Amino acid sequence: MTENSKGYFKKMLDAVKSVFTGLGVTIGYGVSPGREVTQQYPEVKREPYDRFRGKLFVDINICTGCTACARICPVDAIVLKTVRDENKKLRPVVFDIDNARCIYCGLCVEACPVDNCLYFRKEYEFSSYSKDELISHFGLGELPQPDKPAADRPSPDMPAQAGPAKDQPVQGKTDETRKEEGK
Amino acid sequence: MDAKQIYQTLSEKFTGRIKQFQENTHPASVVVESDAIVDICSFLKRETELEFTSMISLSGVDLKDQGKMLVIYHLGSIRHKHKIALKVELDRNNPHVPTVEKVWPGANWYEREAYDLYGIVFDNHSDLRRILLPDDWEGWPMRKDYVYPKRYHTWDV
Amino acid sequence: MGVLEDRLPENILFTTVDKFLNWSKKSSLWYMLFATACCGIELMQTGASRYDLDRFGAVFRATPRQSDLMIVAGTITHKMADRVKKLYAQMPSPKYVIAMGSCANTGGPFYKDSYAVLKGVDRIIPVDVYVPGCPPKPEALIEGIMKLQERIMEKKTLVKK
Amino acid sequence: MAVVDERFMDLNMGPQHPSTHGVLRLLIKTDGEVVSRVTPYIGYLHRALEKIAERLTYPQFTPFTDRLDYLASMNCNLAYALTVEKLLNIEIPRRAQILRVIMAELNRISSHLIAFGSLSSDMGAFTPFLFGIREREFINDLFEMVCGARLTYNYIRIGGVAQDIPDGFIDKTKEFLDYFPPKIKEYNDLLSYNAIFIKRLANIAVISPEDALDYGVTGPNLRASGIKWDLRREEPYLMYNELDFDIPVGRGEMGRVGDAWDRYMMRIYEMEQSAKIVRQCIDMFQQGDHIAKVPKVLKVPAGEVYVRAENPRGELGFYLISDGSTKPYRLKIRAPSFANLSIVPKLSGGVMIADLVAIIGSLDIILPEIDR
Amino acid sequence: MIELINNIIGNIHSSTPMIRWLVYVMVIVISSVIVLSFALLYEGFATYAERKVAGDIQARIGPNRVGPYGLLQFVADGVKLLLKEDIIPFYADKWLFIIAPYIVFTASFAAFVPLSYSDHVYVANMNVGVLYIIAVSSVVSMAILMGAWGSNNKWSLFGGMRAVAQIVSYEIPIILSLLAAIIIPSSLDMKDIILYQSGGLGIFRWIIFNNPFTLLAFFIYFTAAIAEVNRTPFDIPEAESELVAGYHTEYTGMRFAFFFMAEYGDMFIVSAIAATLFFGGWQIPFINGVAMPLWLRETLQVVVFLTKIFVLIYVMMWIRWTLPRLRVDQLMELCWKYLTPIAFFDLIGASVWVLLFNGKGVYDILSALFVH
Repeated sequence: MTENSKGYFKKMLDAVKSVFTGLGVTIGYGVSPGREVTQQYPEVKREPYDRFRGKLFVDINICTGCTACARICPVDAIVLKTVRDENKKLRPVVFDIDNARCIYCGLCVEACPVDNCLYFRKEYEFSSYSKDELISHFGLGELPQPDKPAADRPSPDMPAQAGPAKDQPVQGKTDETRKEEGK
Repeated sequence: MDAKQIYQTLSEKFTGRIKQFQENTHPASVVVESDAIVDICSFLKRETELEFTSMISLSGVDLKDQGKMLVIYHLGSIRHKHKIALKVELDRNNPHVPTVEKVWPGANWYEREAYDLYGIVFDNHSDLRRILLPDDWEGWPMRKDYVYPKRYHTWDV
Repeated sequence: MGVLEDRLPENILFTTVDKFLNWSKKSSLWYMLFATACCGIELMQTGASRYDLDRFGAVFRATPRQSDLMIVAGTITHKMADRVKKLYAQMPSPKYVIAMGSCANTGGPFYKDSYAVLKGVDRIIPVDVYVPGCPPKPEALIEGIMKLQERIMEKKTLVKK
Repeated sequence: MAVVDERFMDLNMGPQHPSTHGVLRLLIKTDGEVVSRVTPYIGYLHRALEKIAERLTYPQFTPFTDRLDYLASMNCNLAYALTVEKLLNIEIPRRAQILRVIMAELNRISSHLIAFGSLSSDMGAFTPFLFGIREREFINDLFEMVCGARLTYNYIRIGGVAQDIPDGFIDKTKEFLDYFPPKIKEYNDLLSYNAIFIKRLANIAVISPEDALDYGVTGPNLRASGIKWDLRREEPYLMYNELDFDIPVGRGEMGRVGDAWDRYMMRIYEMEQSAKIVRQCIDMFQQGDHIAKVPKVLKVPAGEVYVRAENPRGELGFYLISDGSTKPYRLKIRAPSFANLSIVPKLSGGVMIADLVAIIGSLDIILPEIDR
Repeated sequence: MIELINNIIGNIHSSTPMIRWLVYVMVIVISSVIVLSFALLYEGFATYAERKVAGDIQARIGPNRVGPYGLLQFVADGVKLLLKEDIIPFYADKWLFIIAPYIVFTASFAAFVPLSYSDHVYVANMNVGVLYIIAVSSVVSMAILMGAWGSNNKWSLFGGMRAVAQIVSYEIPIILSLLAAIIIPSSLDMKDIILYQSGGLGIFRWIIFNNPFTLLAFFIYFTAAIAEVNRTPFDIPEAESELVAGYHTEYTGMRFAFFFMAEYGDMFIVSAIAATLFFGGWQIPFINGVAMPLWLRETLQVVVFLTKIFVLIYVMMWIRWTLPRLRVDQLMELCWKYLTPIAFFDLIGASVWVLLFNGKGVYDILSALFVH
């Protein structure tokens, strides 16, 4: 038998052997479904760890209105407006957190000088049909000076533009562009 | 070889074309004439004592206040484990510098990036197009005086 | 279904048929394998063993032609935006979009200082559900998909609107 | 008018394609199945991170480094922190250093797991991909425990780490270290030494050491070409010089040195080594501060530095010019994948379309880092 | 079926032509409906089974929300696909694009006809059954190419070209290895082949155990058959990571479903051929069915036959979720350099065996020896 033909059969044997090794690994999982790792989400919810950075909350009653959080926020997700009340204390009248823009980095929580004033909750399931619902309003809203209405605050979101209508049939022409792409 | 020796070797070889030696940067940098950059780079790569096998990085810098643009080449040697930065000063209004693509092929993309973001033109470059931004983008965004555009195609920026 | 759509009066039979049709739509949300940035990894992990989107009948398809759901997972830049529009146009209706993560919702981290990022994917295509998070936990994405399923169940296909 | 060469077909791969690992676009000239030229188009994820850096303060930019290479956020955090600390010239507490090494190495494992998985799914085997993610979930849990996020950690800060580790973290890490090595054997049985897999990758897209250096290829891809270059050894930062670990180098086990299989295997070997490093670090633990004293308003002294660190994908460097204010004057990010990708046109003359997928997968690029 | 009618209404050959034709048409319609509904039901459950098997192997669950245990998943998928918008790309070749899926489905469905499910349950008993199936299922490659060309999409075209090359090539080892089995009963009639394998405890006279060459022939056949139905590791025509979705990239809704169902139909067919030719068809192992009432025996036979098929299908799924895929040239190499020559020598060996031992199998020879 020549060297070449030996290689021919050896290669074949090796290939078959390695294929069966691989099949051995998978059949181990195939026959014992107990090794599955799936957590059935809506029924089984894993409690997030204590430090989990979920939704941001403010205890507005102890907020001193120092605006440290709004200043450190790298994305301007916190809109904070303060006014001085009769005791010359700063009161946060508007405290909006845009959860759709927040990047959950935790810089604001660290910057907040008051304990447990600004904090993350373990809440993470708050998807919504509209972006406006994702803005949480915490502001006291009691405006000592009525000449500054709440609507005055800079709207963080521009109104969503009307995209193409839903369920619009896509036939014909739309594929021209696809063709150019060569895809 | 440490940076000082590299600088001395260079200034002996390229008399008059080396402008300055900055020791306080990390790694130490040598400011050179923009015309000489290709010669210096191929010297640095070929010379067995130096052997800067790879270009680590190439960055553009906009020094708006001084009316200058910088191109900084970070070079490193695997064999000798030393690093150095070469700096080239360019006119901010008309930044031109020869390409070092022939020395290190990897420089190709870095130069395209510097062109894309700063508008620095690399002469004799084989394929100087925008790389990160779309081809129809206007302006050089990393310049300090860049004004953000208001609209792109059919939507607001 | 083009002939019958939105034409039939509302009665028990047609409403039941409608419910059945909606049930089939919601139970088989094939999502497009479309991921741009960080959220794409979480999208993959949602489809992987621990969270297993396949439980809901949601599998990924590589081609937009066979997908029902586009999960915009990640940052959309201006350079990419045209492609997203095209991909959306290539999907056959009924089609749904989930904006996953802050970037797709509003531009997120790049809202303020970036010149290159599209500030919210809803500027170019209609979005059904916004999932907040940066990136959202896989559980949050599944919750978003379930919310979309609720919405699909409310829709009327045959019955007059 | 452009002349069309009729022998070749232009094929556009991406930006939405299952195996471009994100939004990479490759313009391919093919003659049937054989590729004659590949032109990568990048920038579909260009988010202007360098520009953002100039407009934010130093601590504010840390979360953005998470989004550089999101598979190895810890390592990116680390490299950025090291850069700023170099200018600040501050001493990092010992405990913080150990914590940083643990996090960086755990993240290296989780990043390589994705590299392993995505290459396997590119090669058509989907199961190893899910196995890889299954182990990654374990590490994600560890990270969530320590910093509250699964992917974008923002944990390693200028001066140290954000928080000290919680109770139970060490035990859980030890549990992981016991759990993980048998899984590597499983990967090898299932994939690494599979004949089809070897046939697909061995002798494909061989990067010679000279080419690798010319193009600035770093990380496991460089080591696969036979060059023993690891910044953890060559320019030890943190406390890597005290740790005992091997640097695997491509040996051409299944073909030539520097082929795709070698590049793939480097990652499997490195996962073993990283696990070893984490184990050592846990033994070295000592009490102390987790962060050095850093002023709240951080003014960085004027100067220029280029600092680099060994990321899972190669050398991540930050070139920082400070003018003494609270914001960087210029922050250039030298991304490893950027250089690693630039060698693709060189590698892919005369390969087949299926090989192209193998090349992209074995280089283990990540787009956000390339586009920045 | 005709025999069954004969039994019920007497010999129809003696009735008037009018009635005869009516009966024929009726028979054709009824049997088509029965076979079609069986095929659809099977295909639905096969997709469900595929996802469940994948789930098991990948340590997850698979569909379990839609209906009890997710059993209604395929109903939902089917109805949804019916409801989807039907897109015909603007530049497509409309007629080819539209009819291709129907041809694929018809071809795979037509192959269900000559199968013999039990002693008396079959649609048509053809004396060239095996040949017919091979002939009919070759149409698939043509139809795939039609669809791929008609889509006017480069990825589809690649997929179509690959599919044709692959299916046409692999037909050769398939036929050669089947011949090695067929020369033993020397008949192409499914029923004859199965009846030949009766006796020997219902297991030892299976053709696979007839002689070493048939054993080898089975493995060659099975490997080639996996390639014939385009499944991993030979799924290059629809390689997701290379060609997006291969030849059905442009297909939506129901048209895509036809392609999809045809794939599962083909799996059934190749497994049925293997079960018939190598594993004794509906022969019940270890039980002597002669004493049973007719209905029980028939039911048992159908169950046994389907079980054999499903075991083979499970093996195909198991292989799919384990192995990476081959490259297109390696696929051809496997066919022309390994499978075809080996199958050829195997056929010669089997023929020599038949000549030497007068068609007796190992079991016959051994039992003859021991009886003496």
